[in-house]
Amino acid sequence: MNTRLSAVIAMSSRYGTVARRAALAVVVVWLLVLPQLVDTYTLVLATQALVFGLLAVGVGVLTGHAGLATMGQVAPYAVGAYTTAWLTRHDITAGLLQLPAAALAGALFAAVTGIVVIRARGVVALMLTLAVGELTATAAVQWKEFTGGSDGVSTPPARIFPGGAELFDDQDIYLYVLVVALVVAGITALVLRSPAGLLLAGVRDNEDRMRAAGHPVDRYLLLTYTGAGAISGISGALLMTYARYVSPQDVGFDISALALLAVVIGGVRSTAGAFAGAGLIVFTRDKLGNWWPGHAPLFLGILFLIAVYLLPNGAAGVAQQLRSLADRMGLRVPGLVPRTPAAAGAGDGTVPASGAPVPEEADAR
Amino acid sequence: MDWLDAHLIPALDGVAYGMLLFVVAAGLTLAFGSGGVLNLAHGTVYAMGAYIAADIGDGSWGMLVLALAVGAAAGATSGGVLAVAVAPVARRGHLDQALLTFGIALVGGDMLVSYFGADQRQVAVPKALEDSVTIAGHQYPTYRLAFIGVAALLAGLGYWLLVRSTAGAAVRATTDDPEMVAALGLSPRVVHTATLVVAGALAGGAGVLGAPIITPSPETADTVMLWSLIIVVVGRLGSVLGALFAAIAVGEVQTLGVVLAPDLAPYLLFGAMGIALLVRSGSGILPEFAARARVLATRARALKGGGA
Amino acid sequence: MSLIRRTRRRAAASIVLAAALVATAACSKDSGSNNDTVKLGLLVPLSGVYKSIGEDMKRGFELYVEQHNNKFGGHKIEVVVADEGEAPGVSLSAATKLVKQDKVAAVVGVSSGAAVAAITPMLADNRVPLIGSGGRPNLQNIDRVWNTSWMSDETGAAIAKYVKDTVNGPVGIIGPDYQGGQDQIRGFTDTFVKAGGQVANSGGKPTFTPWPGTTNFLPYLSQIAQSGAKAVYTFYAGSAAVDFVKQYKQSDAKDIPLYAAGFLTEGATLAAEGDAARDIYSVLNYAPGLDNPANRNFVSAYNAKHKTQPNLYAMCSFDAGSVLDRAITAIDGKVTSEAINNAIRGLGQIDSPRGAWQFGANHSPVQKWYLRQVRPDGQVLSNVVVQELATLGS
Amino acid sequence: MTDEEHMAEVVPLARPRAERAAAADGGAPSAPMLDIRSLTAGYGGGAVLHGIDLTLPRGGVLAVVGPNGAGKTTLLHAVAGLVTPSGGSIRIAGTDVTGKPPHIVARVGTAIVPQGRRVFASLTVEQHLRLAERAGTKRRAWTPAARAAARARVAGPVWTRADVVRLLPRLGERHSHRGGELSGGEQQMLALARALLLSPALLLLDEPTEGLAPAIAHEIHGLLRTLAAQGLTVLIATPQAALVDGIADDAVYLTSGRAATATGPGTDAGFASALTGARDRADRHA
Repeated sequence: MNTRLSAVIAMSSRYGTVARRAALAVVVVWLLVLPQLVDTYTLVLATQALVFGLLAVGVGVLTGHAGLATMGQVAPYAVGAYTTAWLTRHDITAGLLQLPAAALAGALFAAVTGIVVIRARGVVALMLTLAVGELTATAAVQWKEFTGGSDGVSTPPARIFPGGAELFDDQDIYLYVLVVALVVAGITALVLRSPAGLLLAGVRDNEDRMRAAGHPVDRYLLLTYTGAGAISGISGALLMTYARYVSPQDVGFDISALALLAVVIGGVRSTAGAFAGAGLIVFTRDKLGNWWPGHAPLFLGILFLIAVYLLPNGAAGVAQQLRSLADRMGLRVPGLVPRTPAAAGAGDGTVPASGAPVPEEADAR
Repeated sequence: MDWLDAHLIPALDGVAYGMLLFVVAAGLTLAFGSGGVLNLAHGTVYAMGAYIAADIGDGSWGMLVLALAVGAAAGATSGGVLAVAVAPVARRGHLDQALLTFGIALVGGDMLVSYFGADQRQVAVPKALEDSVTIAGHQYPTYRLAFIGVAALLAGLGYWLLVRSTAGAAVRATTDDPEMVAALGLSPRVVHTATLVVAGALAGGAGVLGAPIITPSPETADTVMLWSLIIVVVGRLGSVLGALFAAIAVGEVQTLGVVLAPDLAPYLLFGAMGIALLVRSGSGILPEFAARARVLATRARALKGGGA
Repeated sequence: MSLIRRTRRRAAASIVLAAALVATAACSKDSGSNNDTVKLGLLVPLSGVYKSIGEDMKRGFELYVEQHNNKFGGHKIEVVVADEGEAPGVSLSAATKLVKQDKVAAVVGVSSGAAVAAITPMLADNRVPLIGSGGRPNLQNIDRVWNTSWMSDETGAAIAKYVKDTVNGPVGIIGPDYQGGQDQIRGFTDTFVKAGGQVANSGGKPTFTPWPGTTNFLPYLSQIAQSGAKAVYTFYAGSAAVDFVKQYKQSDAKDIPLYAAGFLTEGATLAAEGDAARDIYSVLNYAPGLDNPANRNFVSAYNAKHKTQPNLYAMCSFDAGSVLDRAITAIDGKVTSEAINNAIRGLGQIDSPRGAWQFGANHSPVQKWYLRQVRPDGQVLSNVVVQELATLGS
Repeated sequence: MTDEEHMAEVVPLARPRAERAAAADGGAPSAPMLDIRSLTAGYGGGAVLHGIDLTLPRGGVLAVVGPNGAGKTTLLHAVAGLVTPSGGSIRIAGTDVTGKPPHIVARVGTAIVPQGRRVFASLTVEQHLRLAERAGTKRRAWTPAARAAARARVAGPVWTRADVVRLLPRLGERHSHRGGELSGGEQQMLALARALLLSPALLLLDEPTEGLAPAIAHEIHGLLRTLAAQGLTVLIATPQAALVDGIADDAVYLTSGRAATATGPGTDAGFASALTGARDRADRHA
C-alpha cells in the first residue's frame, strides 16, 4: 500500500473538509433550484448532462481509481437502457423497479466481460474495452427482437412508483434524475473513500506491491469493474426515462470517447468533476453548437483544446507554458530554473494510472 | 481448387487493403513509438491527403505526382504543428494527449469539411490504372494492384529507414530511452518532432494514394483512425513489422473474413482484435480458460460418474 | 500529492465553467412565436456522414420559402435551423431545442429514419407535427407525422416487376445491414419473389453488408458474380454508394446489368461516381429531367441559385414547404401546431416537381415511381427518365 | 601481459597528462574542467544533495565515494543535465551549464556512462556505435542554446568507431547483436563505447563495475585505468574506494547528500587511509 499517498489523501481531505462540504452543499442546492432559474430546454440539457455525467462517473471509477482507462462503458450503459426499454414495454414502468434491474443487468454484463478486460492494462485495456463496446453496439443492431435494431426502440413514459403518475413534465424528470444521480454518485464517492477505495488506490499506484502483499488484485478489479457496470446500467435506465428512446448509434464509440474525455476534463479522480466535465460537453455540443448549426464538433474540439491547455493549472499554467516556451527558444528567464525536457515524452506504451497530470515524482527515473 | 478460385480475389484484396492501412498506421506507430504520442488526429491527416487528391488530381500522371507532393507536404506541416501543440502536455500522460489530439481532430475535421465541402468527391486516376486487369480469370482493379506494389516499396523503404539508417536508430533509441539519447547530445524533442513530421507526411501521402480506395468523405477520418489504432495496438505499439502483419490481418478480416463467415461479418473486426489482444497480451487468459474448462469438465464427469 | 491538487483544481475549474454556462443560458428567455410570425424548425444533418444530404434538404426547403417571400398564407415565416447530427440522441436534443426553446409550430426535414423514431414521441407529447422529407421508420403513432418523401419498401417494390420481366434469369441482391437498408431490400425482394423472380444469392436470401464501416465491396461482388446472377439489384446511399459503384465497374460483376434504388446515383453521389455510374438503371419518385411546369420552374430556380441540378432530397424538402404553405393558407384563425396538423389532414392533391401526389392513409405520398438511367445529359451525367413504373402508396 | 600493457600496445592514444591538458585548453584556459558550487538537487521537491562544492581540474580523475542513497547518481545526473538543480551552479570548463537540458550539456563536452548501463535494447551494437559517432561529430545546432553550447565546446580526444573497437574488441564480435541481448559486461563496454564516441572532455561514470562478474569487473577496471592514464577528465561514482584503486587521483566522500573531500596522495594505501579520514569528517559533520 502506498502509505505516503494515502496519508496525503487523508490529510488533504481533513484539511479541505469544511470548505469542500460547504461548496458541495451550495452546488446541490443550486441544482435543486435550477428548474426555477432556467428555461425548459436548458433544464432538459441539464437532465441530459446528469445522465451523461453518471455514465462518466462509471468511467472515472475505472480510469481514475482503478487505473483502467475504458472506452467501453457504453456497453453496460446500453444493457441498462435496453433492459429498461424491455421492462417498460412489458408494463413494468416504475423507476424504482427499473433502476435496480438496470443496475443488476449492467453489473452482470460487466462481471462477465470484466473477466477478460481486467487482465489488460494501458492502451491494450483501452482497446479491449473499445471492442466490448463496439461488439455490444453491433449486437444491438442485430438482435432486433430485443433492441429494435438500428431504428432503435421507443418507450412510453416511466413512473416513479408502481401505479404512480407518469413522469412527463420536464421538471419532474429533471428532479427524479437529479436525485438518483446524486444518490448513486454519493454512494460511489463514499465507497471510494472507504478502506476498500484505498485498497483500490493501492492497486492503481503499485500493483506489484499489492500482489506481493497477498491482495487478490484481480478480484478487486473485477469487483470495481462490476460496480462501474452497475453505475452505467443505472445511467442507461435514466436515459430511457428522459429520452424514452435508445438506438445502437446512441451507445456507440463516440459516446464512449466523450465520456472518457469528460472524465479527463473534470479530473480523473473527482466524482463531481465527472459531472462537470459531462455538463461542459453537453452544453458545448447542444447549446453553443446551436449558435452555428452543424459545427458542434468544432466547438467540442475547441473545448478540449482549452481544457488541455488552461484547466490543469489555471492562470499558473499559462505562466508555466510561457516559461517552457522561452526555454525551448533557448531564452533564459532570469530567476527561473528551466526544467529538463529530457523526461518529456518518455513513451512506455502504457497509460499512466492517473491518466491526468503526471505527478512530479514521475520525473525521477 | 474451386475454393481457392472463389477466394482468390478477396484474399488479394485483403493484401491491398492491408498495405494501405499499413502505410497509414506506420506513421501512427512511429509517432507513438518515438514520442509516446497517441495521435488521434492521424486519420484527419489521411482525410486531408485524400481531399487534396480529389481536388488536384485530374487523371494525369503529372497532377498525381503534384498531389502526392502537396499531400505529403501538408501532412508534414500538420505533423510539425502537432509536435508544437503536444510539447506543453508531453509530460502529462496519454489521456491528456488523447484529449488534445482528439480536439485537434475535431477542429481539423470541421475545417476540412468546411473547406472541401461535405459532398462525396470523385478521385480521378490516371487512365492506365483506371480499369481492371484479369488475374486467374477474375477482374481486379488495376489501381489496387499498382497500389500493392507502391505500398510494398514504401514498406521496404520505411523498414530500411527505421531499422537500417542512423536516423531510424535515433528514433528507436528515443523510444527505448529518451534520456540517454539526450545524453548523446541529440535533442529528443528534435527527434520527436522529426518523427511526427515524417509520420504526418506518410499519412498525407497515403491519403493521396489511398483516395481511390478509401474515398474522402466526412467520415473518412474516423474510419481510418479507428483502423489504424487497431493495427497499431494489435501489432504491438511502436513495432513496424508488427504493424505490417496486423494491417494485413485487418485487411484480410475485412475481405476474406466477411466472405468466409458472412453471419459473423459485423462482429469480425472487433472480435478478431479482442482475441488477438488476448492471445498476444501473454496474460494467460486463454490458457487459464482452457484449464478451468478442463477442471469443470473433469468435475462434471466425476459428478455424472457418481450419479450413475 | 500535486496530482491530487491538480485534479481538484481541474475539477473545480470545470465546475465553475459549467456553472457559468448554465447561468448564461439562464439569461436567454423562452421565445415564442408572436401572432403574425410562424416559426418552423428545419432539422437536417449539417455535420457528420449525412451532411451532404442535409445541405440538399436545406436548400430545397429554403428555396420554397424564398420563392414565397418568407410568407405562407399571409403569415411571416421564420425558419430555425438545427443540426440533426449523426446519432438519434443528438437529433432528439436538437429537436427538443426547436420545440422547447424556439417554440416552433412544426418541424421539417430529418433525413434518418432512426432520428424520426427518436424525436416523434417528444413531438407527440408537445403536439408538434413533423413534416418529414427523409427516411421514415415504422411508427406506432402517426397522428402528427407526415412524410413528403417515400416509404422505404416502396422503392424496390416499384421496380421489382420490371426487373423480373426484363431480366432473363436470377438476380443478385445486396444492401446495407441497417433498418432502412433492410426495408429497401425487402421491398424489392418480396415483390420480386411474388412475381416469380429468382434470387441468385446463395441461400436465396439477399446479402447484407455490415453497416456502417463497409467500404470494400469487392469480396461481395466477386461472390455475386460467381452465383451466376443475370442482374444485380442494390440500395446504397452516400459515400457507400460511391464505393459500391466504382468497385462494381472494376469487379467480376462489371458486365452484369445493375439496377438500384435511385439513391445510389442521386445528387453529389453521382458526380463522385463519374463514368463508373454510366448506364445504371434506378428507380425513384423523381428525376430532374421530368417534364412538367412545376419541375421546370423548380429546376431552373435551383440551378440559378446553386449552379447544380436539384435532387430527390432537395425536391422532397421543397415539397415540405409546399405542404406547409398550403396548410397554413387553409387555416382560418390562429396558426397553431394543432391547426397546422389538422389542415394537412385536409390537403388534397399537391402539385409538385415530381408530378401531383397526395397523402395516403399512412401519411406518406401516393406517388408515381420512375425508371431512370444514368446517361450523358450535355456535359454531365444525369438520371434520365426512361419510363413510368408504378403508382404506389396508400 | 597485464591489461595496461595490452591496452597501451593496442591503443596509441596515451599521451602525457600535461600534453592532454594543454591540448584541451579552449576559451578559458584557467577554468577547471568541472566546477560545482553549493549545488542542491533532488526529485519532486525533496532535496538529495545539500550544497555540494567540488572542483575537478583538467585531466583529473575524481572518485565520488559513498553508500547507496548518498546522492552519487543524483550528482552525476545533475552534472549531465538529467536532473535539474534547485540551487547552486555547475560549470564545465568555465561554461555555466546549470539547469541546461542534457543534450546541451553533452554538446559542451560531457558524456555519461549511467548506472545500469541503459543501452538501447532495440539497437544493435553497430547501430549504437554509428549513432553515437554521428551524434559526436555531426551536430546541427537549431537553437541559440545549442549554438552557444557548440561554441563553448571543450575539445576532448577524438574517438572513432575503429578506435573503440580496437579498445573493446568484444564489441566488434557482437556488432550485430541488439543491446538487449548482450551480457552485463558487454553492455557496460557498449555504454562506455557509446560515451567515448562523443569524444568527451569530461566523462561521467556511474558505478561502472556494479553487478558484473569479478573477471569482467577487472577487465573494465583495466580499461578505465588506461583511459585515466591517457588524461581524460573523469568523474567516477563508486560505493567503495577500493574499486577505483589506481584510477582516481582524488576522492570525495558523499554521505546523505553532503560531501567531504580527501586529496589523494598518489599511493593506493595512502589514498585509502585519506578516504577513511574523509569519511570520519563527513560523519561528524552529519
